[in-house]
Amino acid sequence: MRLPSTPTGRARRAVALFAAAALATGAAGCAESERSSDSSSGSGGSGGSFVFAGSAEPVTLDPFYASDGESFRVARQIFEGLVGTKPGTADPAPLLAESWERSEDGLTTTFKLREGVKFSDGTNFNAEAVCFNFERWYNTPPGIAQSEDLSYYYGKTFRGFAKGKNTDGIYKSCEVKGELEAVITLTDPFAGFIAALSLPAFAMQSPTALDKYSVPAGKDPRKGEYANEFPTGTGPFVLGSWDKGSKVTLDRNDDYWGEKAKVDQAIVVAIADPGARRDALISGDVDGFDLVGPADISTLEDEGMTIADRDAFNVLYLGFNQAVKPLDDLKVREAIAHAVNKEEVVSASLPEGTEPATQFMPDLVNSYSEDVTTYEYDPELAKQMLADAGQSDLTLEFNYPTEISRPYMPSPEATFNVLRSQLRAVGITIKPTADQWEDYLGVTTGTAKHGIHLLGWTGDYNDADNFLGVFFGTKTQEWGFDNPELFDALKEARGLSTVDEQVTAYKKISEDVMEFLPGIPLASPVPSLAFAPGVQGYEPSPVQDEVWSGVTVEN
Amino acid sequence: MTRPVGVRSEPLLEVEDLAVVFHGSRGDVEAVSEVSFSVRPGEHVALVGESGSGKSVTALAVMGLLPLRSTTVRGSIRYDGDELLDLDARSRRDLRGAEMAMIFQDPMTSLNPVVPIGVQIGEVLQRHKGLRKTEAREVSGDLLGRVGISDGKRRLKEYPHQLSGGMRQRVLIAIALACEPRLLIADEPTTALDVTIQAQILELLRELVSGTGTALVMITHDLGVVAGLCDEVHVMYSGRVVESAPRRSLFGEPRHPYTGGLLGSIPRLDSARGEPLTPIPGSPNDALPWTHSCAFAPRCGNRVDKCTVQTPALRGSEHVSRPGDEQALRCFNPLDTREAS
Amino acid sequence: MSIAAPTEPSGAGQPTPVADVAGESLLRGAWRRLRRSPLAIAGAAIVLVFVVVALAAPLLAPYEPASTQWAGLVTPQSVPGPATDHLLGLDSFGSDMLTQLIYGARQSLIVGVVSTVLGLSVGATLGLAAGGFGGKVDTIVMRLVDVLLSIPSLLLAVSVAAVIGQSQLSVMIAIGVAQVPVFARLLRGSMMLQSKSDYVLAADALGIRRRRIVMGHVLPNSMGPTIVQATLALATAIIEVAALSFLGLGDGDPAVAEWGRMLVAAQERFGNDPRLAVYPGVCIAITALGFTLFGEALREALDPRQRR
Amino acid sequence: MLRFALRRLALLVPVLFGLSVLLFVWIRVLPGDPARSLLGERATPAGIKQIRELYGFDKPLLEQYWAYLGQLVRLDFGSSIRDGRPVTETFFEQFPATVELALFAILFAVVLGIPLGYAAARRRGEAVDGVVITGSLLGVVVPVFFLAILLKLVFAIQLDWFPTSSRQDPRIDATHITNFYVLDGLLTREFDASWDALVHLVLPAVALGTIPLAIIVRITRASVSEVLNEDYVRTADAKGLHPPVVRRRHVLRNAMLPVLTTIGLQVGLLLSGAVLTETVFSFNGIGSYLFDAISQRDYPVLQGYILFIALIYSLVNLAVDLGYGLFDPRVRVS
Amino acid sequence: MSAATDGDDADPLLKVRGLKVHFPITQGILLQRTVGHVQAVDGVDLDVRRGQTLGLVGESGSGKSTLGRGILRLGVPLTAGTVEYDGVDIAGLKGERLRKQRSSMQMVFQDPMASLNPRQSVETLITEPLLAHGKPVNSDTVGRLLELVGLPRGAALRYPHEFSGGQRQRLGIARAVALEPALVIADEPVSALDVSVQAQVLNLLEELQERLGLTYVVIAHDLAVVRHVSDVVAVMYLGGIVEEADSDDLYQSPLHPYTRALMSAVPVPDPEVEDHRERILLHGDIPSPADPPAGCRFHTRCPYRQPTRCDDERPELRVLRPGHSAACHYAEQIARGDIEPADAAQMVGTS
Repeated sequence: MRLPSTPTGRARRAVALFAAAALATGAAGCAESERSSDSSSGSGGSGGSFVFAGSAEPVTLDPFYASDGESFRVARQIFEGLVGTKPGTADPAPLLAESWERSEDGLTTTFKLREGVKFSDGTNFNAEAVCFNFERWYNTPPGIAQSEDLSYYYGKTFRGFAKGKNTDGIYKSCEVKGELEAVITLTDPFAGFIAALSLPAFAMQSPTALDKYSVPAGKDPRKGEYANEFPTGTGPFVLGSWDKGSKVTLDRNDDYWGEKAKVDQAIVVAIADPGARRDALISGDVDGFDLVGPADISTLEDEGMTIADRDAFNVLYLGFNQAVKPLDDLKVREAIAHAVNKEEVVSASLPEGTEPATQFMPDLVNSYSEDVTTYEYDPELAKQMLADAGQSDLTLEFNYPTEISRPYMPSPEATFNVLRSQLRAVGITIKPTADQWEDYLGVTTGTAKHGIHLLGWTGDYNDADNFLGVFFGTKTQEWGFDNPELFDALKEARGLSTVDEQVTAYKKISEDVMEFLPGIPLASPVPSLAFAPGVQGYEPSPVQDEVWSGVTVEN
Repeated sequence: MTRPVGVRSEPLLEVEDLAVVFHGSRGDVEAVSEVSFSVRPGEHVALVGESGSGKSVTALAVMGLLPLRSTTVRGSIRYDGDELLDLDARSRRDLRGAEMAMIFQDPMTSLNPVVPIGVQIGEVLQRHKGLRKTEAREVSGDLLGRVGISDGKRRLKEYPHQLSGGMRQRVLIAIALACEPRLLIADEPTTALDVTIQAQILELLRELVSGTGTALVMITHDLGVVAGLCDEVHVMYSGRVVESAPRRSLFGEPRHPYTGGLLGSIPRLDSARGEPLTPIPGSPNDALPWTHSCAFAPRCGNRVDKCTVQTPALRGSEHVSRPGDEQALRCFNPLDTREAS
Repeated sequence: MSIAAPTEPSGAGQPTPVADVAGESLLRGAWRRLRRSPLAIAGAAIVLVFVVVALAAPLLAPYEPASTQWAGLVTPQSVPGPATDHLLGLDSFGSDMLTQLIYGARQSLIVGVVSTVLGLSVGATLGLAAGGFGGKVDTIVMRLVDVLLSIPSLLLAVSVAAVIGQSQLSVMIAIGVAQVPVFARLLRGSMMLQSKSDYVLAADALGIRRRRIVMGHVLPNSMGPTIVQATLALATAIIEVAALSFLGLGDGDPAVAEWGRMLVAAQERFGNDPRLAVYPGVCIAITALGFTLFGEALREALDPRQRR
Repeated sequence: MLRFALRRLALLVPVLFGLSVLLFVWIRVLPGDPARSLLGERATPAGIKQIRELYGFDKPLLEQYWAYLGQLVRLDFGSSIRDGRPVTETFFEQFPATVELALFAILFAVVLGIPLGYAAARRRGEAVDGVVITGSLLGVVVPVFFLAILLKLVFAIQLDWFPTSSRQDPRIDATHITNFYVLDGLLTREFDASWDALVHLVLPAVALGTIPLAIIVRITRASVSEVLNEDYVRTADAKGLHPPVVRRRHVLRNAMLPVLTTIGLQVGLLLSGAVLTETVFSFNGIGSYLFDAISQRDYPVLQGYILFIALIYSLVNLAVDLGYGLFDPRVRVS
Repeated sequence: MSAATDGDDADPLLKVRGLKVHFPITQGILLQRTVGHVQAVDGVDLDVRRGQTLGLVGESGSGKSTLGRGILRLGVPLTAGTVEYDGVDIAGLKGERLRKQRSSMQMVFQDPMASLNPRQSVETLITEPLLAHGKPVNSDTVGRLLELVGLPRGAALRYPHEFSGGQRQRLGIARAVALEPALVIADEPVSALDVSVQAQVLNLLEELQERLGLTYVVIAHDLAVVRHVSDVVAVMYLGGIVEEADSDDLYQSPLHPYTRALMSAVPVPDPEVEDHRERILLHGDIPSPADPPAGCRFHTRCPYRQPTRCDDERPELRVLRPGHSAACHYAEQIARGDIEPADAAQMVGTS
């Protein structure tokens, strides 16, 4: 998943675009009692407000033009897509579409829509609305709106637009078959289509509202009136206000078709620094926060806070740049693999509960293979293999990013540090090269001048292509190898029309990759959320499909 | 001198055996000691000496302006019969500016640069005469007129930097005389001024003080200023009075070698060109401690052996050649007056 | 953070004319005053200890610096504390804390001295050019300095560090560059002040060459405030290294024995293991205090007004 | 006076122009590019190229600068590359926060620093002086962020007297007019919001104000002890004025001049410190936003913010110089 | 002595004609605009004969120091006029030629502490100018010079701050005469010294003049000092010379009202004299040289001011009797007593 590139490391990541704090109207000491009396205007459920701290302010409230987790977090409360996910998994599940049917060739999908659903502006949700949305996406105006920065997921998933530079998309048409039946036709088969629709980018938005507050072509659509003030969806919350630079206030949608939200209000604030989020929770300024730092878990537990783990849907790896000798030598790569003690890497630098990884995808992905080659931790063997390869005096450049925290890589410096001590132990000299995140990405993915490096990925939906394809789909400077067989195999797998076919293909690819060993999958770190003791009903999701309608806050 | 000296009234100010000790980081320094003099109402007395002679310190001690923390004042300062050194800080403040006032040397720095002069004059009236602000302003304007600043009312709003040096000194005089003090101490009031302005200011002082019965203590290094103004002159050297005498005696027949030396070393406007000067050798820094010697001994032409081993005491007598003039002298081997003349 | 504001605490923003006191043997007078001041002695003692520790680090430290051999013992939740083989425990990245602190002194000394020398030499050269040539050169140099001064120094350092990348050198350059305008203005200011003094006029009257007047008279007499500033800049540098580390612009190697880096790395463990942050934090504060005390005492000792 | 102000304002023009050129070149010398930071770890070369073209980064530098200058003339500072928001909009949204913080910090420093400095000067060499001086020295040697963290740990987390972060409790539904939250609360009569914002300001302001406090203490001490030796203070004493009058009218009024200058010079220090303090307290000011703009090469934000800051920095110093006139009539006339 | 006409002597060493020094007063936003001038020296003619002492006397703002520096070309740009030294016009000299010229014209400064570089030892202080002019320096040079000014030879290794004020002034003099100049301009050479020390320095100056055949220009505000050392005295007021005469002549019978007032203002340390002296008190302050009065510059304060002419016409410096000139329209009448001071109250007798 594309997460905001807002740095979220320890410190400067303090883009405290918003933040939370104690309701210390009086003596600050009596914050607790003040708060409870303040938030008792609930008409249904438990009432009150739920204050949640993310790491950054949303970029936009029009999820189609968003690709960052913070925008999606808010979008998931306001909007719903045709497809959702099964709670606690990455698997697609019915949401606004009660069911769907795919044709044999995988090109046509017929969606049966849920009845009685209304947008929060009172208009009906129906097949016309579905087609309006699909057409809207397809007709994204050329220019800034089509840039990878804005319509990233549409570009990735549908691969092209009606007009503009890239018109080779796979979307063909949307047909209204009845009030509650819509048929989508693609030009090429795409097995991940349904899973991809679970992304908030493809949430259903009110055609009426979109028309009313339409953004002139050429203008930044993220900044229009619609995206700022009137995002209109079918979700359990509606936008109360977006106090720029401060907070997003969400009010309960009392006309929601499903189970109505239990809290009156949900407030999203941004606290960039994980330590500050921790402090804000402990001191009662917020009720919960995301992206808990591994070091904070025990502190939070000591303070009586609840930690909720998401199942890991990511992978962290140590990549080899084969453009650099002797990393092009498989023996050397294998030797390094034997030198790495994944258990220690996990215990020394990753959150508790994290499992070492065996391949370039987490076990939640349907194509996860149990039969990949594994490389046991064996420093002696590693030394021997290095000697055999004539590399007993090996010096390697080790690139790693600083001051950044990604869900798959909560503390890269610590991970680097423990890996370095392990590699040193087998006689490899490490030349550390640290860069800030953006520079680091430039160096490791934009140039050939790097050695071994740390990187990873958080998946968007349950599709192996979202991992393997992203990593190895084409020749890149990150890996520095040219392996047409692998590239072709991935291309072919992507075009397979059924999920079962795909699973088989991807398992095979995954196994091949682990023999080829372009890098060492280290672990799938467990992302954690933390909550105040009174918070109940928050369901963590591996793909962060977390809707707060079930959340209650007891003070 | 046309100024009425008046009958020999009781002294207004009597300083007796005054000593001032500064406590510094390098130990105590006795800046002034064994200083005695008195001033009667209407009398003009001069303290004369070079820099470091202790004349200004003496004045500050009389005014009570020495920092309490770092100085000790011993001896006796009686004002109108009351012992000032026994008074508390508040009572001394009540006297300052009202009963006794002081004019300082440098008019450039003695006025607060950021406060209009009207306020600076008015505040002393408000403090001691209980005037209200508007009344004080009225009186201040008049005062400026009295010290020769025309259009005084308008100038009350001006700041010191807008005035010339002479003007500022006039303002300082106005401040000092605002409450019609009975004792006025003028510390080098004209040193920083140009000659023609100096003459104006001296004349002004003379005018304002004469006939009012105000006692004046003039502190200066300029013997010329003293000659025309003061009745009694005390010459100080290195913290002590070395010679006291009525001015005619002192200028006519100086007895102390230092006084004589000073007079001999100053070029005089009325002396013939090329008349050689007889400088005092060395510099004031060469002074010995008074404790076991005469401080002036190293520079003294009349030095005898005794001078470097014994401290001369200040002894009063009648002037040798001017009977009736009392004088006091701190010297083992004074100048022979006949020789000097 | 920059603690040494370019102004004197004693004057209205003007450089102190040190010239009227400081002669070679006047320096002796300054030395005498320095020795009398307990604060100066305390400052000098701290500086001395610091320099000795920095120089003798290999002899004093029980282990190699940045030896992360105990990295495996560190977990996100805890860091092994003091024990017999590690008197102060381990640091956040599994090196011996005591060793890291000792080598940290060396690192601070290097960064402080190099950055200060850099800032001083470039700044003083600019100041000298401005003060020495005057006229157009002065105008151009001072405009440049104005431009640089209009950006807060930390921002300047941050942007420099961002260009050069994460390395010790870049930190030194960044801190040095941020000091350049301060030194330039200070030296130029005191040179201007000195240029107006009588002895310069006297030298001119004696027919001494302009070059010689500037280099032999004006410059030596203008160095006082600059030397004081350099001492204070050392303190600033040590603190600024920490600030840059805090902002993620320090030396890239997490295990490097550098106090600011250690302090920042320990920050996320502050709640449950304050020791990790407190040790380096205290080292920074004490060292900076030493240089500041010394610099302030030097300033007072060189200040002519102190002689009254 | 007016002439002086105009002259100084006019001098700003070349400085700002020079700065804009310097910045423009400087920023583009920075390695890395904004496209990379926008698109994250899986950016494709095509995507990067697209972004570069979109923002015109592929054009020659001179052409880019010319275009930028054209914008500037129309007072258009462009929009952030990261979030697309106009630079002026975000700046004026965040700047009040920084100003509010800096004002309270300087208020803290002045209110505490001047009396302390005065006391130290009056008792120079005594115990009080020693304590004040040592304290002020300690104040400057503790890294700002470390102090901020300590304050937060002790007063916000352990003692729970103050909130840990942000400018206002998110649960408060406050109306914001000026974005100076304390002021807004007063304007809208939402006094609880005002009070809450004030409470949020305490710790950051103390952390940020500590170094200025230390400096003000020392300047005040030096300045007051100098003024105490001035002839006009002796004149005032010679008038027998009451000590409070002497202190207020004659000592402090003069001693404040260098203090005022120093406060002006603190502006830069405050802005630097604000970056760190805002970070620790998640205080939504310009500091952290600008800092991220540097690392993410958000050219328009960098250029716009630094120009704004330089302008404000210069204006504040101009204001201080003009303010001098209020205290010092000598400046007023010239 | 009237510079312009006095031709009966050998060529004067220094001949100043029409010297003007105007300092621009500027203001403006970016470009400095000159809005006026401080007319520090405004048209001065002056001759100084070899071996003689010219005294320049005047109050603050009279331009006497500026004139001294203007003659030496010392940090003062000349606006107009010529300065002929030993027959050569040095007004236009620049750079190296001016520097070389300096060895023959030297200056003694008012504040001996400020004019000596505190970092230089006495030895360096004295040898530096010698070296700068390529003059021979040997082991004896410094000692000899120190002895010449009455300082012990041992002083060579000490530093300025170790000396008393008088000794420092001796150092300053030693430095000035080290280059064996013909002309020495002494700007307030004793005013910063203690009273008891002033005579030492004055005597030293006289002694050196005799021994070295120096020509002096002594600038001072103290009339008694000037009177004491000078052969010829020029009185300055607001940038111009108002009277110039042989010293004794001037003091015995001053012709310019300003000179009369000035001399009457100087107190004499003798009660007999003081008590009977008549004083002329001048009204008001000296006007600013940035805005000098039209006509006779002294007319605003002159007790003898006569209608219109004094206000409108600036008097030339005229020879009134041999060796005595004054710039006053009515000098003769005043001297004869034909014109009485307008305001009798200004005349104050103190007895």
